[in-house]
Amino acid sequence: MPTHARQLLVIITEAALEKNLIKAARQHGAQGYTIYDVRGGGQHGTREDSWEADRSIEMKVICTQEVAQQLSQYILTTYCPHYSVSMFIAEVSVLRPEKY
Amino acid sequence: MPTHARQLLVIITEAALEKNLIKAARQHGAQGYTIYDVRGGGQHGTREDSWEADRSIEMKVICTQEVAQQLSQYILTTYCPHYSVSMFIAEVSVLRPEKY
Amino acid sequence: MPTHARQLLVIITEAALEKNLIKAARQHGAQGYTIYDVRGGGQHGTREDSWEADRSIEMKVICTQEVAQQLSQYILTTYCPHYSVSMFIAEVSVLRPEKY
Amino acid sequence: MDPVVLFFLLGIAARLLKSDLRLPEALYETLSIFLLLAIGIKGGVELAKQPLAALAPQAISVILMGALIPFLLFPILSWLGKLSRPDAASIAAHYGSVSVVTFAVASAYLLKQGVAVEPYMPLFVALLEAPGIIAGILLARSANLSSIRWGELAHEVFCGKSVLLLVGGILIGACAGPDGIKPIAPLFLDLFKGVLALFLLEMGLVAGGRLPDLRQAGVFLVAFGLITPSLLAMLGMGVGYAIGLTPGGATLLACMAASASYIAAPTAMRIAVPEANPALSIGVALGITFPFNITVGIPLYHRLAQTLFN
Amino acid sequence: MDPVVLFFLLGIAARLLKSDLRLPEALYETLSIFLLLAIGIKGGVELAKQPLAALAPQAISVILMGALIPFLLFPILSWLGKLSRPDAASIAAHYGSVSVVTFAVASAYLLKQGVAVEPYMPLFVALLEAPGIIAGILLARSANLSSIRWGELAHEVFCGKSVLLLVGGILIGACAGPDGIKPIAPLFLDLFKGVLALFLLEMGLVAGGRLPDLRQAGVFLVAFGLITPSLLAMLGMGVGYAIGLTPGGATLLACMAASASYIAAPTAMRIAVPEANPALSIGVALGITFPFNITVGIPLYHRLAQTLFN
Amino acid sequence: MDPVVLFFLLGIAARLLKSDLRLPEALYETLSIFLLLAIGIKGGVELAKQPLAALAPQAISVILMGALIPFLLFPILSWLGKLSRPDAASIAAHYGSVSVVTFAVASAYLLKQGVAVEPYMPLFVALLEAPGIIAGILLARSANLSSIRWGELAHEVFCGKSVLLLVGGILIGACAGPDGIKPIAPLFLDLFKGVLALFLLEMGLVAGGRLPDLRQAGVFLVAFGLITPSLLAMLGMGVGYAIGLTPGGATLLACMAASASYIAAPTAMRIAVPEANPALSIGVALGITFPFNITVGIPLYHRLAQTLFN
Ligand SMILES: Nc1ncnc2c1ncn2[C@@H]1O[C@H](COP(=O)(O)O)[C@@H](O)[C@H]1O
Ligand SMILES: Nc1ncnc2c1ncn2[C@@H]1O[C@H](COP(=O)(O)O)[C@@H](O)[C@H]1O
Ligand SMILES: Nc1ncnc2c1ncn2[C@@H]1O[C@H](COP(=O)(O)O)[C@@H](O)[C@H]1O
Ligand code: NA
Ligand code: NA
Ligand code: NA
Repeated sequence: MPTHARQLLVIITEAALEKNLIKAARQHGAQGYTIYDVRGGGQHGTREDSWEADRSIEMKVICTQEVAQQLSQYILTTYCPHYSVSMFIAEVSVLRPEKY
Repeated sequence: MPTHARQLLVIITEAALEKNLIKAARQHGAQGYTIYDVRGGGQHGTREDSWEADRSIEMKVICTQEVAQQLSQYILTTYCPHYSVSMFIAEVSVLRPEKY
Repeated sequence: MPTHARQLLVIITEAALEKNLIKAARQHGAQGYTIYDVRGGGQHGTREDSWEADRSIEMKVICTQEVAQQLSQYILTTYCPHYSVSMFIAEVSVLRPEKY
Repeated sequence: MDPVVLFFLLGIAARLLKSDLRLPEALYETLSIFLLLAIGIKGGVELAKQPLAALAPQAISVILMGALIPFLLFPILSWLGKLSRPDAASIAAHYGSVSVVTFAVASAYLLKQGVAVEPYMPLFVALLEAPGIIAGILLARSANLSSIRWGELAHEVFCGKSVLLLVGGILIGACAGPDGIKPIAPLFLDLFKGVLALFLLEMGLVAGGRLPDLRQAGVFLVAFGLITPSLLAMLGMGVGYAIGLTPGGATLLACMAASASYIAAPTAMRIAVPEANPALSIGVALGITFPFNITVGIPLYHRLAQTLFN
Repeated sequence: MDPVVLFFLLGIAARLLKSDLRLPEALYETLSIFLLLAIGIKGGVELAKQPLAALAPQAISVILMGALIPFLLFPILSWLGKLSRPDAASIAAHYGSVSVVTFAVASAYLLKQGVAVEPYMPLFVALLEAPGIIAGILLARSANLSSIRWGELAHEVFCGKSVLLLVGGILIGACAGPDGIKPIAPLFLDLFKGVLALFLLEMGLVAGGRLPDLRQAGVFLVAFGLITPSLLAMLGMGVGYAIGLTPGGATLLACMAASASYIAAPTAMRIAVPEANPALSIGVALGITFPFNITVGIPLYHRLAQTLFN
Repeated sequence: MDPVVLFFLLGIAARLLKSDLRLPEALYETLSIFLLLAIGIKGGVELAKQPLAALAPQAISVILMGALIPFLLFPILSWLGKLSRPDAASIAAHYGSVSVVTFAVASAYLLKQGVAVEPYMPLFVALLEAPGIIAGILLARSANLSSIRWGELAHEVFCGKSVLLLVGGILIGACAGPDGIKPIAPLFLDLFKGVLALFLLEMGLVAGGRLPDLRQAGVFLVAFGLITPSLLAMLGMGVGYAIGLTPGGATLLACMAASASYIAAPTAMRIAVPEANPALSIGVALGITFPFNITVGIPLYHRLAQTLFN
């Protein structure tokens, strides 16, 4: 079965941004997303509390390279200056190219 | 230290399939699996509720290319027609090849 | 926008090691980490209970190849002999190289 | 209006207002474990006083009723509703099984009205969980009965969370008896109604989120979800009358018949009949029938019982 | 000392001792949902007995007070404290809004002291959530008011979890009335103080974790966090006196004015004013003002009221 | 049989039936936080009335007993059981420490039997958490004592969740006193037994999941898990007698001695003695000794006390 190259964009950030990121992903052409709650630490200190202002999420978007590039660029300029954000992109392959 | 190439198969799907997927993974030769609860959205709408019929899981299997291919193929034909399923494969490297 | 190659080190292990792993990551030069709770199974049986001694975590570290190599090596020799540990490394790209 | 129903409406309102209110998944699970155990315990305490053998004929009638309902609804759904076999069978299975929360709201309603009920009704809830689901699977797979894995299915249904907690609660209540239960009564009995209220808040959130599914469902299913409960209630009341229940007991059995499962059935059908579209069955069961029953249905069936039994 | 305050101190101690004690996130969320609903219900039950129209002038005064506070604090923060516009506005917004838990601790304190309060005070909590936040956003964006998305903001504030649960609780309480509420009272009323204690344990853990932030905040902010509450309390008490509250009611309003929000405000400001550093506003609100209020402030404001009103 | 034990059996049954029943992790954590706090508070309230200094000799005896137990069990485990040094030391440490839930079940049992106990027994639970663990680590590392990081170890044990919540609860209870505790009593005291029941349901699920581990453990360990508790109970009862406890208090101390820790010890040993196989220690502690104690042991030790003290 042939596989198709796609990119996996992963965004780790403050839980407060969840709604905005979903909207941004859809607007930039992503056909889906997956989110879960994480804890962690980085430049802005540790974020490990159960309290709302201290929650982090990780968001995964499988998409074409184009969407990944534009979406990550948008997040970089819109959210990275003021929010705790970690982002990376990995090369992945999928079986149903029309879905992503 | 030499590293060894393996594949990481990631399956995002309905929580109802958890038991079946674990069984399928074992039957296709996977030596382990990791699961956690996620929320998300895609072609079949958003799945974000705490209610049982609306839960999603993400399952990771580190395995040889062969196992990844057969397992993903099996899931594609068995579950993708009727369930919300997202799948992708990434190339990873491991230190203990006998474990995966 | 240029992207920069980094490595993503993923460690799946017993929850009891969380504090130690965070410390080890920092000591080996990682600038951040992300953790969440998982369940799973492998050589040492299934780890699926809500009970403290049976919890597992997954830890992600985005870092340079050097850090990934040294940290994974350290974990391999320090923790793998006596603890349930799964580890793999993936190639990823990031936008802000100074952060990782 | 009963405050627990107000919690349900608050949940629906929160969804329609697109509020960010969410109950944590762990709370949802905790509340449902609590309710199942508490319902079982309450019934078990009373059961200890009953000669169990005397219940056998009633129990069998109730089981048969649960198994019959899907066979009655399936033709309506597939001929009148033009639904595919899997969809018709899956929806029929939901109505054959029972909604534990509808039962709880109905019990609370009757208690408030001062209507006596047979103390062993929770046993019937446990008995009604499975037969409707099994009947629905038979209907969906009737072309190919040999493909059903009976062992797995039986295990899933009888060792599933709901039946296990209900039956476990009944056994604990029966073994401990009224005195033995006293030390745990402040949690399992006194808090029952409040926990039910919180659970209904969550059900309101879920049901509110299901309303868009109804567009997929179409006019037929909406009408089906509004009309069927009353017809099933009459069936339940008839069975209750026939097996000699009190008016209160018959009303409760009517509510069980009229209700559609949203815990055991969706999970079981998703695995057993994957071709069925869950948005249809869950949309109509949770978006229409559940709200109908807890707001309009329960008082209606109660009035019906008063008329019929006098 | 009230045991609920001891739970708070235990939480702080656990953090300072670097204990691994953590309350699960789902418990934190559950407790906060419970408290908001219970406060609303308690107020709603009493509200049913009031002629609502008579409250309108009081309600408007309270809303204006909430909107005024940020405008009073902003110049102090930006001129005296030399804070950037976003930071000053964000901190001001936190103090303009209200801390539900401070209100709950104050109510419990007055109850224990045998001081009567107006039964509709929870309504004022709901009213005070939003105005301070909106005023703070206006201050932060005053250079560019057209950039504020009013629709989104209004939705976020009025359909946010806190306002929705408070108002929902009030409506449920008012509809159900004292008798209707009885079956759910064992959960929502009897357990209230215990749940508040558990929540304060969690608040102690969070506040203890915020103490390092205070190093970032500097001397000015620490002093601000210690002095401001008493000044705002006097404002609140004056308003309470002016609108004709009893001494108890005025004390409660003083506590609301003196308290800084740590649920609604941080979330809203994070989205609306991203340039503001949340470590500053949360550090001072939770690390200084909250502990000050629940240990020293509440009794102090109460004594003040006794002096003023006699 | 006490209903809380029935909940435990329900949990075991659910596991053996391979039911999908799971308690959410957050519920497990919440229940255990609740139990530790509540046990502490109950003890603390009574402690306020005691001259504390008078307890010192008793307290020291109890600590010594906890530290002694691993030294007694280690030779049996390593010589008779042919277990490796880390495994023998780790298992010994589990029995040196204490199971809070066994204590709670025993307290409830004695309460039901109308047997009076010293009100400060929860203090002994807190005291017994650590010494056995430290002794076990000493045994495991005796070849290389300098490798033990005492600072870290002390911090882990004394600031760990269990000790912190027990001691915190005791302090809160002692500061607040019987009157101060009243408003939080409906949560922390009235619900105690019900929460204990739920927790035992979870313990049953966990213990049931540990039964396969026993195959790894072998016949020796199963016998060890069945016989040791009674021997340790006699030791505990002797100490209780020697330090002048009432028969009830001595029974409780016997239960503590006979019980094996499954919260503090597994976590501490996993870090301090990684070479030990946790399946062995947890399998025998939770799969054998815990069920033995709560079903057979507690009544047995109670009868023993009646014989001894008369
Ligand atoms: N090097 C890293 N590896 C993995 N996760 C990271 C890393 N750096 C930051 N993160 C995650 O991203 C969040 C925000 O990062 P920061 O903005 O650097 O504080 C942290 O709380 C972590 O969860
Ligand atoms: N493009 C995507 N990227 C990440 N996750 C996705 C994507 N598409 C779907 N998913 C996840 O897979 C689940 C099922 O997808 P679907 O079948 O498309 O509804 C969704 O609920 C998401 O959690
Ligand atoms: N092949 C695998 N793929 C994904 N996760 C694995 C795999 N093997 C082990 N794991 C995870 O790592 C944990 C420890 O593995 P083990 O030491 O093999 O028991 C398991 O509980 C799983 O969560
Ligand atoms: Na039904
Ligand atoms: Na305020
Ligand atoms: Na012991």
